[in-house]
Amino acid sequence: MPASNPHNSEMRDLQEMARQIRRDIIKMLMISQSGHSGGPLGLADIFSCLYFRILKYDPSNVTWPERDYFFLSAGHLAPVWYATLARAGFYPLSEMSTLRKINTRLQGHPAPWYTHGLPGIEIASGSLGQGMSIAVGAALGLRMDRKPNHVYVLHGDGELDEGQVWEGIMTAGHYSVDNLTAIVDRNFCQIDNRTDKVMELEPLADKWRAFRWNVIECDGNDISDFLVAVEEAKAIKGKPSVVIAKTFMGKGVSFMEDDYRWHGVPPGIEQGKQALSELEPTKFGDFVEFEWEKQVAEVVK
Amino acid sequence: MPASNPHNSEMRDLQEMARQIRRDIIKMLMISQSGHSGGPLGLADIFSCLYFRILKYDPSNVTWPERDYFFLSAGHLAPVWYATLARAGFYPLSEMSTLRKINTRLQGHPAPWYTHGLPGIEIASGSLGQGMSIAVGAALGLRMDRKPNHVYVLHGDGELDEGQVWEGIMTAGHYSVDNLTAIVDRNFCQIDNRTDKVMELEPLADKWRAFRWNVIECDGNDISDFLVAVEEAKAIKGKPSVVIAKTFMGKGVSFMEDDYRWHGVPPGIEQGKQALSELEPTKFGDFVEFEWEKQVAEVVK
Amino acid sequence: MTTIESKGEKATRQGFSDALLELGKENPDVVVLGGDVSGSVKVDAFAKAYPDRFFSVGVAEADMMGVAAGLSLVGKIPIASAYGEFAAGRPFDQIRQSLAYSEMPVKICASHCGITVGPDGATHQSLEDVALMRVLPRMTVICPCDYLETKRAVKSSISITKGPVYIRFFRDNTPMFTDESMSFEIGKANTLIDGTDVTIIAAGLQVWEAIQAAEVLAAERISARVINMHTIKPLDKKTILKAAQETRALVTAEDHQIHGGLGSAVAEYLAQEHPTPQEFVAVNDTFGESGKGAELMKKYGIAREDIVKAVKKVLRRKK
Amino acid sequence: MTTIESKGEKATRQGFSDALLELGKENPDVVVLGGDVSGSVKVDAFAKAYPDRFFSVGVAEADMMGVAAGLSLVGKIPIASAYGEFAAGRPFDQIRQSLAYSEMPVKICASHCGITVGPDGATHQSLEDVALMRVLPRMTVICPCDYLETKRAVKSSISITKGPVYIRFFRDNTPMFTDESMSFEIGKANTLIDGTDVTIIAAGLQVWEAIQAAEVLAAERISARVINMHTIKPLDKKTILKAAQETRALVTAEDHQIHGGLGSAVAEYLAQEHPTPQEFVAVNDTFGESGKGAELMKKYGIAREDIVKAVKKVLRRKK
Ligand SMILES: Cc1ncc(C[n+]2csc(CCOP(=O)(O)OP(=O)(O)O)c2C)c(N)n1
Ligand SMILES: Cc1ncc(C[n+]2csc(CCOP(=O)(O)OP(=O)(O)O)c2C)c(N)n1
Ligand SMILES: [Mg+2]
Ligand SMILES: [Mg+2]
Repeated sequence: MPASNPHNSEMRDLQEMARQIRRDIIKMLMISQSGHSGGPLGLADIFSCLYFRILKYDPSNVTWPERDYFFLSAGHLAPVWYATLARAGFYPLSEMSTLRKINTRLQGHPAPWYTHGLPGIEIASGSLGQGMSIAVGAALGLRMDRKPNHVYVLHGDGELDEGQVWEGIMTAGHYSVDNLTAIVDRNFCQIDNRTDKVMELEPLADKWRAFRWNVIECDGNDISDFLVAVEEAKAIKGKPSVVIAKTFMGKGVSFMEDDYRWHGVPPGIEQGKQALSELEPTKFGDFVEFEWEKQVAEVVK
Repeated sequence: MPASNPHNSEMRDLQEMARQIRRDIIKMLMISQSGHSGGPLGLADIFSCLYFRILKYDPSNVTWPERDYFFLSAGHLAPVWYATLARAGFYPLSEMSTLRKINTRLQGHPAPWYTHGLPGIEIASGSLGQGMSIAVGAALGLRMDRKPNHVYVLHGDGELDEGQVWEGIMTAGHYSVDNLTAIVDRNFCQIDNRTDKVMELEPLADKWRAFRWNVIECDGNDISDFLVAVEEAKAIKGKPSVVIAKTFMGKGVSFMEDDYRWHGVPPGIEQGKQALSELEPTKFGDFVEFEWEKQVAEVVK
Repeated sequence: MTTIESKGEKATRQGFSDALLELGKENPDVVVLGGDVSGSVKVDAFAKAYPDRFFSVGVAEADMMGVAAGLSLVGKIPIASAYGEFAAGRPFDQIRQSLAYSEMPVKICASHCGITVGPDGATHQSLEDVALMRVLPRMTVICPCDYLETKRAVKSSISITKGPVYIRFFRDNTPMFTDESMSFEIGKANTLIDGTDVTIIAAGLQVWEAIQAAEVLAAERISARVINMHTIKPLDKKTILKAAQETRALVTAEDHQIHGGLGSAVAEYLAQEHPTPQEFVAVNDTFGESGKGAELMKKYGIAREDIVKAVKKVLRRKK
Repeated sequence: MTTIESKGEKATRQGFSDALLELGKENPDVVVLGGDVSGSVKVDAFAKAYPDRFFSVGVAEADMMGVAAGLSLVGKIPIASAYGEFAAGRPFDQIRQSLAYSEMPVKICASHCGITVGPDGATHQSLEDVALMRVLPRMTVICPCDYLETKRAVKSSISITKGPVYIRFFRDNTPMFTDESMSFEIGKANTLIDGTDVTIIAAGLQVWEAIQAAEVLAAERISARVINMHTIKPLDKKTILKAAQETRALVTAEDHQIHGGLGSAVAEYLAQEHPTPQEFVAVNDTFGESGKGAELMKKYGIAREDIVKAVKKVLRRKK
């Protein structure tokens, strides 16, 4: 592992951070009482890996030319990103309590730092299906200039219903952009139902392969499995790679797990308390920040 | 072969009709001096098969409830359709001379009969990528009512760059609509260049398979090969089928064959004469209609 | 001044949902398309009642419009449902070619329109949809003002057999103030309050705001006519002209961009017929943001107070 | 009256092409995206001169806008090229979110706009693009009138570093009548002919028609001011207001739908500032059809004679 990530955390810390991120997601949503629980919780492990081990970035300099580019195409997953960006030092933890409130930088769907969004966010998302094309453009531009930065884009599985994603996938395959790694949050859930009920995606790996991509499948709730997958993806030359990461929607909260009905609703206060109790920090987790905890305390009581 | 097609022509007649259609395309374009040569010429064999052997229709009753539905998604291929519709009796041959002229029913891109287009045209096309979705909708509606009508949709290969096509393909796979047959005009050419230069589509058959389709590949300039392919396609139950028909752009005209630069330009008068001489009717071809030939004669001289 | 009262609150999208159930019962040809937002746009009740007549197309709005066109071609009456931005902006070219140019009588039912959709933020706040749909030939555009009117609009739209209809509704619960005794006819505006000094022409949620504004104004002895312009295309020109002639000052109010929407339609028409001072209550050429619907209405200048202010401004310009 | 002469004919899209070559030379960050219509939209010369800076994305306009956004993010200056309908309508939501809301300085260069594109027919006649682009916040919309102005517009657009620019041009060869001695500034209209009785505000190909109409009118002793409104957003309000105050009657002329375009922008503004009789020379809420550009201009009412007629009509309404 190159020491380029500012944390380069060890496995146990990544796990602990994932748990911390989950707690933050729950707290944010309890306060906002609006927003998406299921997808974000399922992605906490992946975001922990991305920001505490994989990505190259400098939270105090968001335009650092050597940074890696990360695009969250499925913008509704914002809560996991926001929690991670806070924990990674892009903005104060206490600001998490402003999620979805008027004048916030934590917009319901991600807005970039140079408009009214958070530092670390490169471009807007929320209207599904647009991130792949953007990632391909960034990868092509970087390659043109022989720059070593890597580009990551994360898609929901339901999001893959959008044709524009396949346009972008085709373009990436056509140009063999190997400085691009896509991650699919394969939780088999979308809003209306499970993915096979709403729109069957299988055989999903075959689809990407037929679009000239290298495909790696892994368990997106298993940190070591995911890290290996991403390492493999980056090592493959001459093709873009996709990591199809199987996750569970609502992971970590018993009553949300693998239930598509948690796609877009926040936990109520009692549900939130229950969730937090299931996500008790271990001894390794000592990421408390007082202002944020105070705000949470006001709602949780 | 069921005797449902009003012609149900034999092989030699189909070949002759294809040649006739090619002659009509050349003549139309010589007169209009605007429109697409390459794709339409490459498709003459397929259109001959469709309208003189495969499709169920009644040219004097375009809303006949038992008709098959044919959608030309790649609307720029209109000239081959127009020539075929004229030969199949949907409208007078002499009207072919109005192609792309003001007040014509032979619009530059197909318009339906109930607006300002030709009988036999069900819906507008021209903006690429929309026909698959329409075909899926029609197929679903017919299946709902347990109707036996079959639905056909024809796409250009370059057209498959459009993401909406993959949305429709995915929907068809999801619903296993087997009353739908897609035909891809695989001529490896689009406007700017050959398809692998503009946007690589290969492995194309794998793509469709990964989207839950049955794939049949054939030579789209070989009438018997194409007929077998379509028969096979219709026989497959439980999945939609696609016939990937390899054709040559500009087929039948030596100086146009397999050259993408003929995608969208008409032959000049001298070129047209040369083309017509290469497409001399055989003794089986006796489809002359005087008004049409008179109009042609005025231009050809 | 007639007082118009709210008889409780319900969401306009609920009116859509209830209309669908009735249509489903009355007409076996009615089919509904869902784009993975069935619960929010409230087509889930129809999907449950008539599972064979509900088609999920996944998150694929372009495909949805084409599938609807195909269903229409074989004799069905398709209702395509999505959030406003993804119902109008995302599949614009598909709507243009496969529905409008092809004259397909598909109903495009768009929920979660306007800035009032709130916390989801700018990407989900459809503020351009009326402008987009209105500029398409052969399109009908309706923006009902409350639960009942939405229900009636959706039900009446079935009678349009040539060309698509775009119907715009909203997420939040809002006052119910129309009743069956009022007429509802597509293309025919309803004058809710008579007035002589100024006319407020509103659509959608802004109709209720306009009524409230008129009450405030009445207390200040300003007599405001309030017109519910539920159909934005075709425009009820007669009613507008009469108002322009009689009150000689207008305010338009809508949860939409200032450019291209209802205000624009009124201004275009009057410039050709009877130029009249007009103020626009609308989102002023900016994207929205997260927040509560009511907060955003205030921040972005489309609340009742903004209508009151606009009325006063236009009265100063009146000749 | 000043006479404005045509110094030969060239297509506006050729001005785009030539501008690209110069930009390519001047600025190594300029990159061009092609959607399989490189020859028609005339980006082929750039592609040949700078193959490493040209990206073919296939027939995939939605993808094109996203790829452009990504290139922009890493410091490139992307020029996305397509036919009008497929540049504006097809990828509307992508332009909205990834370019306008995200403030990406991408240039969307749209050729083959308007009904004058001719024989291709309605599906290719982009008559709604100005309406669509104009309603987007943070967007600049330019519609140059001839070869040189197009070249200057494209070159000037590079200086806009925040938010996208939409530039609209046409297929056919048309008169060249602007020259380097005239100023060209985005957002600043050019008054080409001074006049006192009426003002014709035109954009794109209609500017030349307006000049011709003014000559016809001059012969009938009607003094028509002609304004070249090359930038439709931001609108040059000052010039419009002055014309409205001084001539008290306006005609707008554009190769676009009557709703939502230049005429609409002018009417919206004047309704708020200075209501003025206005006639619209535009395609009257209908789709086009195949035919020659000149034939269609006549049939659909956007030729110089229609401008003359509109002037006479608006003069009868003048107060
Ligand atoms: C273009 C567009 N259409 C519809 C939506 C509404 N929407 C938001 S999330 C979502 C489901 C996406 O499913 P998936 O990507 O699997 O996310 P998950 O449910 O797993 O979080 C939909 C349809 C949207 N945001 N954008
Ligand atoms: C949405 C859209 N984008 C672009 C075009 C312009 N266009 C017309 S045909 C064509 C190429 C299509 O290639 P293919 O389908 O292979 O047709 P062929 O060249 O083989 O006739 C393009 C880009 C269009 N008609 N519609
Ligand atoms: Mg999912
Ligand atoms: Mg081809």
